[in-house]
Amino acid sequence: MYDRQESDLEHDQALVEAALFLSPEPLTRHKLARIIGGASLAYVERILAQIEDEFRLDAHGIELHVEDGKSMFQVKRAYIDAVAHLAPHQDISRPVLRSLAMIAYNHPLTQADLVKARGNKAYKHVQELLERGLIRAEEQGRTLLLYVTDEFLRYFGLSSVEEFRFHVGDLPEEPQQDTQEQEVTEDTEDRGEEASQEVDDG
Amino acid sequence: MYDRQESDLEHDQALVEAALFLSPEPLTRHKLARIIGGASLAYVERILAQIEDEFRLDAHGIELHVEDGKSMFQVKRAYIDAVAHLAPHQDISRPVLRSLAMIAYNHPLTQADLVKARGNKAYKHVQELLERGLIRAEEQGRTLLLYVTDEFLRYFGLSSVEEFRFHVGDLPEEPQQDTQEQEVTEDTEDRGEEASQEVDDG
Amino acid sequence: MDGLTIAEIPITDLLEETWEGILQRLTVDMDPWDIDIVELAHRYRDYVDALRELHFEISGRMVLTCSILLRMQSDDLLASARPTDRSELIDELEGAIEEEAAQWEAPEEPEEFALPLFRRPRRQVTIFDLRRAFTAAMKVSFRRGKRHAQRVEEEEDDLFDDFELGGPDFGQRLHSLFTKIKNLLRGHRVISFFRLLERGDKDERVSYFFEVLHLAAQGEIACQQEEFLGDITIMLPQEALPREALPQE
Repeated sequence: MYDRQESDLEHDQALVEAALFLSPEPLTRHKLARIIGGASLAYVERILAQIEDEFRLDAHGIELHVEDGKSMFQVKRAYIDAVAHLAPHQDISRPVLRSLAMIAYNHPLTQADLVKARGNKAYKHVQELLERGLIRAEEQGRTLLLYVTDEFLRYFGLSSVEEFRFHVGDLPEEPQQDTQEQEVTEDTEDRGEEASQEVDDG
Repeated sequence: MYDRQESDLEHDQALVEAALFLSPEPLTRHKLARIIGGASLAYVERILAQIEDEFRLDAHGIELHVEDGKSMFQVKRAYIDAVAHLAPHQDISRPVLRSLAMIAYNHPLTQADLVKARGNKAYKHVQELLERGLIRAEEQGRTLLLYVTDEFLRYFGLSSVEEFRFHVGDLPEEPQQDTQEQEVTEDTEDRGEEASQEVDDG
Repeated sequence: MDGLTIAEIPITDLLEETWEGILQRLTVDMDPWDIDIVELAHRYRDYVDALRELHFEISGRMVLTCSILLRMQSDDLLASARPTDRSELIDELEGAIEEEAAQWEAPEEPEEFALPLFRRPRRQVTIFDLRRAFTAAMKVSFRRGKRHAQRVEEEEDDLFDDFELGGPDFGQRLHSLFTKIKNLLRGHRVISFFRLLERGDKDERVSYFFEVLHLAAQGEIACQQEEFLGDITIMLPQEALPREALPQE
């Protein structure tokens, strides 16, 4: 049983869409229920399912993504490379991404080795990556052994860690990269435009 | 004549939707054409018209806003109040924002006129906005002439006051929809050939 | 503006009020059946003056209210004369307000909208980003390693350049440093390590640090460091410890 009239459904669906569009963070069902004006979670889920169905259609370039009970719109993977350069903000900051890349390449990698390579800030990166479920940690003596997770593979659309190594092996040699990339800085912050990448095969 | 196969249309529409979703600023038709991979402007316009139609449906909470050849998604007016708190930059209270919006829209505006329109509480708003550096004041006779500042533009990520007018401006022009039309506002700004119309979708 | 008051009412409070509200607030301490018109007129004039000072718009209605109060005030002062018809005054006031409102052209207000709702869209990172991040991380890591190796080398060089531990020069330097410390301590219980420095650069700091440690180890001086990497206070041993705990030498 739903606590709403069928006739409200369209209105509420539109409201949820507007909320998901505007929010810079994924939204919990509780929060969405509050925005709708105190609806039940089952009702929110019904609305989310409808939105999910709607945006699954091929004519849509974005889709509903639900992770850990939180919902957000995201660009469909098929289109992200062609439009990534438009967004100044990434959902993983550059410094954290660099730590993640090192973990993925060495999979597994000890936290101690990561810190040696990336500096003390890597402790924070590990924390963030653990929270996002992109890596997991196992104790090994006095340090941690870091692995990437299935969620990592899903996020990047990879079938295995080896596939990432394969991608890296594929890299054009460094001098060539340098011309595109302004400069490899000691990554203090992810600074908007630097984070974006022009993809020319768009 | 379109330079594309009909079968590409869905794919391209999805791509444009993804681009509009990800870009924090309005996109020109040229830019969209480049993203699609060198399509004609007429083709881009056709896609935009389709997206506009699609999102006009009641079940959608966002809509396509096209002005001066630039397009962006925005929250439909009917839902703004319910979701505004989710947007970034909500550390200015709604009443103060409203006063600020009036100053920006009329730029410059006398304090006297602002107070007449917004009530005596606007004096306090002016004080707060001056303190935050979002507006500046010049004496003019017995009142003050209020201008928005560069800090205002920076804060809201705008390049000019005109861009602000674009954002708050009218809903997408719909020359074919005479019946829904409420009134045609004469805007003093140069908006090219595209006379915009106020349409209430309430 | 916040500090300004009229009859002890903050002006910011009065600004929130309608004109009737203002009159009410200004007479709040008066007997409602015996309003002191003279005092009220006085307060209201103060209020209007304050607004003028603060560059606030003084509307026709405020001036009118003020003038009516002044007329009432003069009625009261000239108690013998026939008082002005107050309802006539109110009518006049209302008429003026209406006229003022009719003449005024409202500035444009962006309808409903306060300010545009800006978004901060975030995109997923791609495998390209990850690849690029890896290359960048490797470069930085390599540079970091090189810098580290260089530092170790430099530090080793420094050690051999600056310290000839156990050599005659070092003993001489210790002696002159001890003399310097004793001079600086004259009249003081403790001195800061930094008082010893002349240039203050890293080399000098390291050099003095080792010498100070050496003197402390010999029991010539005592040192205290409250916090890690903080300042070191230097004193003579008898200042630092109870006499019986002093080193024997």
